[in-house]
Amino acid sequence: MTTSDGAQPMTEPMTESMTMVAALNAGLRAVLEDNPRTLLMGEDIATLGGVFRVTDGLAKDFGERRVIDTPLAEAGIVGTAIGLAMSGYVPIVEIQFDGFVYPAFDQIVTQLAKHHYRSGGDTQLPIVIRIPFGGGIGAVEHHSESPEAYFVHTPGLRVWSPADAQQAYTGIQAAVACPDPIIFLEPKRRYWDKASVVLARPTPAELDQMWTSRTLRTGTDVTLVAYGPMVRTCVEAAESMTQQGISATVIDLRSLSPLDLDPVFASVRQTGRCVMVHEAVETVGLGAEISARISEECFFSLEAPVLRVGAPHVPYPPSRFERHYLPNIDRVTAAVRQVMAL
Amino acid sequence: MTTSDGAQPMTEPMTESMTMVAALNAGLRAVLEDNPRTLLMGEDIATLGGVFRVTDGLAKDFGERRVIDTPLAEAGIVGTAIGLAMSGYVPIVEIQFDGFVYPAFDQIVTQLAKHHYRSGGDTQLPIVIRIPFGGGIGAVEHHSESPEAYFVHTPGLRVWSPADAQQAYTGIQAAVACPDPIIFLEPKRRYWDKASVVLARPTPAELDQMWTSRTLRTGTDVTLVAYGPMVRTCVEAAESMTQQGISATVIDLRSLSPLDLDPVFASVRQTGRCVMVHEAVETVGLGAEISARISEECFFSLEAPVLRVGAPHVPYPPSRFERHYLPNIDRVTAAVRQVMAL
Amino acid sequence: MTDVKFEAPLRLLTPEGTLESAPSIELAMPTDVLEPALLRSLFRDMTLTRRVDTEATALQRTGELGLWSSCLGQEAAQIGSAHAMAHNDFAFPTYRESGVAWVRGVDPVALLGLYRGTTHGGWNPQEKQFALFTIVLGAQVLHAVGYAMGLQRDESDGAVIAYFGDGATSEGDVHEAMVFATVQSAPVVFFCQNNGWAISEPVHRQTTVPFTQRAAGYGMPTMRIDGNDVLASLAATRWALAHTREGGGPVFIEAVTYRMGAHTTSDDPTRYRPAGELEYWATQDPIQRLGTLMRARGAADDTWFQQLADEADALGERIRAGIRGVVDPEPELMFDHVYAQPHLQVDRDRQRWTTLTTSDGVSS
Amino acid sequence: MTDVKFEAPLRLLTPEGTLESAPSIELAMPTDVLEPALLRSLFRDMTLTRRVDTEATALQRTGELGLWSSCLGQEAAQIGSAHAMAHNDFAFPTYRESGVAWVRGVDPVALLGLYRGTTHGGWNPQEKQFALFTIVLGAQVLHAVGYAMGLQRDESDGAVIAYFGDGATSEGDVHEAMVFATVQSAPVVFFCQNNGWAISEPVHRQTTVPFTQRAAGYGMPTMRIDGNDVLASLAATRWALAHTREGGGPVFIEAVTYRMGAHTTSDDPTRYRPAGELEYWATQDPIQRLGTLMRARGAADDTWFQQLADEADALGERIRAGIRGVVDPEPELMFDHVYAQPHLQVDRDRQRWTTLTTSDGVSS
Ligand SMILES: Cc1ncc(C[n+]2csc(CCOP(=O)(O)OP(=O)(O)O)c2C)c(N)n1
Ligand SMILES: Cc1ncc(C[n+]2csc(CCOP(=O)(O)OP(=O)(O)O)c2C)c(N)n1
Ligand SMILES: [Mg+2]
Ligand SMILES: [Mg+2]
Repeated sequence: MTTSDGAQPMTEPMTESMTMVAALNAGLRAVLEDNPRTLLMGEDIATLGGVFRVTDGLAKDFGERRVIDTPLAEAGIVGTAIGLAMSGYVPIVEIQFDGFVYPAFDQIVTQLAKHHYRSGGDTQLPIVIRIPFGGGIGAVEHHSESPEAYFVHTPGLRVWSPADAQQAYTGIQAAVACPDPIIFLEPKRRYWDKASVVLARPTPAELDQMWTSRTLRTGTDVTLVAYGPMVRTCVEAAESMTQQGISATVIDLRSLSPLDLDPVFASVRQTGRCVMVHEAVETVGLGAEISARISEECFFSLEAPVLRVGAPHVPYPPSRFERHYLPNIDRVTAAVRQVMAL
Repeated sequence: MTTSDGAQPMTEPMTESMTMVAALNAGLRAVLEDNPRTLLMGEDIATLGGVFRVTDGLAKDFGERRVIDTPLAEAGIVGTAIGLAMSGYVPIVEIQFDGFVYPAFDQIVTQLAKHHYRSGGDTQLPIVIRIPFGGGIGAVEHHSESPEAYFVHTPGLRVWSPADAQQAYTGIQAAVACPDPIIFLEPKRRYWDKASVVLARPTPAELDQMWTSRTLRTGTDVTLVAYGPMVRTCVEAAESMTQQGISATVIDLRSLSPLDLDPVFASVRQTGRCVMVHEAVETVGLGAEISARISEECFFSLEAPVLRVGAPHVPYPPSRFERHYLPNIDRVTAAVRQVMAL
Repeated sequence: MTDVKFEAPLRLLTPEGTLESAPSIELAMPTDVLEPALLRSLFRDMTLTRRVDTEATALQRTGELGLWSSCLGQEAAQIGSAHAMAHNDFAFPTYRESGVAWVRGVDPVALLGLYRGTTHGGWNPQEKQFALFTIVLGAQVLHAVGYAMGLQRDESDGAVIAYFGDGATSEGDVHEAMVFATVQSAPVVFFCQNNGWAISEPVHRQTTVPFTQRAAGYGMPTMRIDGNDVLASLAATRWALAHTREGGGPVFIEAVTYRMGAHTTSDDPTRYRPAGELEYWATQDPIQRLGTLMRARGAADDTWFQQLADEADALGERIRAGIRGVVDPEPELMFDHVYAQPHLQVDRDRQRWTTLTTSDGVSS
Repeated sequence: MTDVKFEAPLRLLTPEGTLESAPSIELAMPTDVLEPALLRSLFRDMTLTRRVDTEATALQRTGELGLWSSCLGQEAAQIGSAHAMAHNDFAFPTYRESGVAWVRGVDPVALLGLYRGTTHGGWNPQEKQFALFTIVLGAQVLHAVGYAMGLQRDESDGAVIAYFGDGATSEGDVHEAMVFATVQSAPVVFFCQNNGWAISEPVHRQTTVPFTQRAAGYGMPTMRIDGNDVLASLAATRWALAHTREGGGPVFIEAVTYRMGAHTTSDDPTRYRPAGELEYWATQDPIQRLGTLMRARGAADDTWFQQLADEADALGERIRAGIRGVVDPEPELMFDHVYAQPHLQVDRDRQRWTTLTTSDGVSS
């Protein structure tokens, strides 16, 4: 995977076109190689390599002591990962799908999130919880959810989401390097998107960088803010809007906790308009937080209210409805038109 | 409890000064009397009458088949309540403290919240989950939390919180009458506040009314929005601010899902300023939603950004810190001054 | 970690299609079970369940369904246990109980709605006395116990069956269900189909001892049966339902069977299934062994088997036509039934959605 | 629902303070256990644990503590098991293991910080090989198993003890912990103090059979001991730790004991405790019976007992002074340690808070 071009000089980083799945696999392989205390745990991750094959081949190469097929018990997975972390390991946990993280919610919210605080800094729990999340792949129920608001609302957790293969490769390594517990949300509808990935080990500075938001495109009329699966949607919307003479900035938050909002504020101070896009339900979602913060920080620069494009106050519907339920380019464009009209 | 004044004529509703605990007890007694399908379930609720004595005496009067001391298993309590509801019962569940609802989170979020939707309306789950919530009583950890944002973000759940004894008495009956699942959050720091309570059975119209927000005080300068434990704080803040020449409206949301925001919008359109107060962590809390909605609906009426007064991005700290952690009159007043200065 | 040691499970009908000469005393042969009409009924339901399965798998291949989770190989466990149920008993399935669904009278086309993506449900649970399929592992087991507690309070003579897999036994919910059921002495039968696998994880990832041992730890009677023996499944479940109905408290049955197909149509079992396993279990087929018995006992003749084959073909045709005839539901229906009573956020979002989809340029 | 039937638990030391004439073969008397030094050490730790308890209860009454959860009556279970631990073993307590904390060297004044409300912790878990108190029932049992999996991977000879109560056994986490421990063959001892009550709920609200039966269902060795017999507690835990350390997988011990006090200082047990129960258990006191044995065997004389009484008084004095000397932490410390690395939301909120508290008119 990391050796497609053996001829390249060592100083030149290897670049390869790969899917997000392959990039995550490469990133996990890197941390397993670099840190003998890292472990992978989850359902079907060892022999099968995960239902999405993100951990394909890792059990074979690193052994079943480090890549563990666990019993089917999510509280058990997170709870034992906490114990493993207390004993000095760095567990990287897979929850098979977004909709199955809730049995582990107590361990995540009352134990994992609080332990560093409770111990006055004595005990770090450097655990990464990987969760394929979001919809758009025609799955049955419980396989398309966006639970990020629950975690971002919870002090003590960090939350992170990659938008493309390169972000995934570097981001998973940044997550593992961080001593805090992290919910790592992988946008499953982007799993098979290919991108060119620089496969060099990230430098400490590059790892730090992953905790900031990044501006993908700079425009003058409106600021689009997104993360994970909706980043591509926003970039495409922004591109299509140029034909309508609308010039949009697109910001990928990457880190959902902490939220690095200064670049957003800076942009909104220039554009005066903002649309926040996510798949999750709007009510008390991240869009609400972004909107509130922008009001608080940029009130006098705003030409229009921050608009949110998210899911309605409805459970994730059967898959034949999902294209009506999820934000898409048209809905983003409509919201932009709406703020532009004000 | 309901018979302190036997001399009153039947047509005159009985009024009694009582604590919120006593009012809840009276409300539960009323629904147990009126509807033989109602059941109470929870830890220590029967023999002991609950750790806060909310269910005191009910097991004795209604029997252990209807007032059930369950095993110590919160997922089990909610999960079996779902089954009981499917078989035609109306379970009223007690979760002993806010911090212990998380083991039941999966049953609440993936099962209870979704079942009516999944069944296309065939199956109603009229379950009330009572949770003493919030801080301010000097308790040990996990006993002072404000988890409402998790539930309000979840379509399919209703969320409700009383601010005083009368609200508690009528509200619990409204919750039980409603065919939807309800998270009923009881502000434990107000449990022992006394108020005069009209003990008549509420009329259908009065029950419906409980799903709206109520305006406790009308002012011209600023709109204070709160619910549950912070309603009293806001009323007191508003009263004290009159001495500084500030005239505040105070709105008690009561229902957190649905949010009845029209009265809030109407008020903000007049005052131009709003402060939202809750004990919960601010990040992606209800204040964010209220702020975003006010921006969306009242943008051109706003003189200042909506400010939020909530908990910092910190787990609930040891109790010696709580008076610094929780919103109080001073912090509300400071936020009002801040919006007034703009 | 070693393989779980399997003692021989209880059985009445051997893989060769003969009656067990000395069935263990725990599992007595019900008197009516060798009635030709009952044997035919069991055979018919297993055969048609398998046909539903075959059709659904094919419909997934052609893109008519998004997914299918086959019960191929598990027909005896499902049909036998479902036949033991009285009309007012209630069953709580996972996502794999298409055989039980069939016996409960759920129309296969309705059943496939979940897998087509047109519905999360598909039938009225109260009407069929059969809960909706549940995907979150173990969650329905608690509902089953709660339902049984309801029956208890109604002084009904109904009882409940909770279906779940070997993998699901590890979930906390299943434990809590057993705690509640034993403490409340609820009329519920825990029916665990141990089909050898939880996706790619073999049983020894969940336990080092038979599941019956674990269940016995809660203080309830348990039976470990040959899950490919429809007579054992029927007899054991009958015994269990009678026991629990009469106030004996919960009973646990482990039906040792095998998932002959992939976990779902998304799965590739060749990545984990050891060589020879499928071949071994092919010799244990539940339908074939019952057919052999029926022929030997003259319970059915060639004509009857041919009629059944024709019936299966007709069912296949009906399912294909039914599924192809399903039109996608109107998009705005997604806003219905979030709550039983109006909810302002749903109303507002529906309103915004309608405005958007009817305004220019925005495809819904 | 009937009371759980208690078979006689294993014991070495009778309530009368004599040695059991024929201790069951499962529980062999350790060779060194009757060494006077060891007996004195056990007696001392139980006595001082009780003193901590008395002081804490008194401090709560005077308002110095917000709450206290006493282990009165459970000293033998805690001190015996804690004495069985090697230095590099690790224990995971609930909120009631003040006896274990004492043996692990946690300073009582530090321990009381949690109950005073100055800290959620109070000691460095790594240093004491003793995790923080855990209030969420059952949560720590999974941590214990995970820690044991870590020791396993380190090829360490350490082992782990997970403490939990009778009530907590119903929580899904405890089940999942047993599943993980048996499947992974983790070096962990499950030590359940069955003290008869979970707040107001008697044991029969959690089970209809002994907890050892439930644990045996997972396929691990179990022992049911007299939890008021410190020698039994020590011997059983030693056996269990040795067994698990040598790769034998998890072991379950149920220590049958009694909560002589209220659940916590907020509780009023007179609302639910049946008449006579407390009186019966008063005859089972763990400290008294060991004292009788020691005097009978000449393991300690009056002078020694007097010295210990003085030591206890001194400890009491030290605790009272210590607690009264505790000053409330600086308010801004509440922002520390939410994360190990800087976090923008915490920084911003700290900043806002500081601005507010230093601006006019706003008391922090
Ligand atoms: C709580 C939860 N975790 C994970 C999953 C993903 N998942 C679906 S089926 C399955 C395997 C279940 O195995 P088993 O219980 O043996 O049932 P079988 O599929 O073999 O019938 C898994 C892990 C889930 N549906 N729910
Ligand atoms: C998950 C959870 N639910 C409820 C509680 C409230 N609670 C605290 S202690 C307790 C009783 C525990 O009983 P047991 O496990 O027997 O331990 P004991 O207190 O008797 O030592 C309860 C219900 C809690 N702490 N955690
Ligand atoms: Mg299986
Ligand atoms: Mg107890």
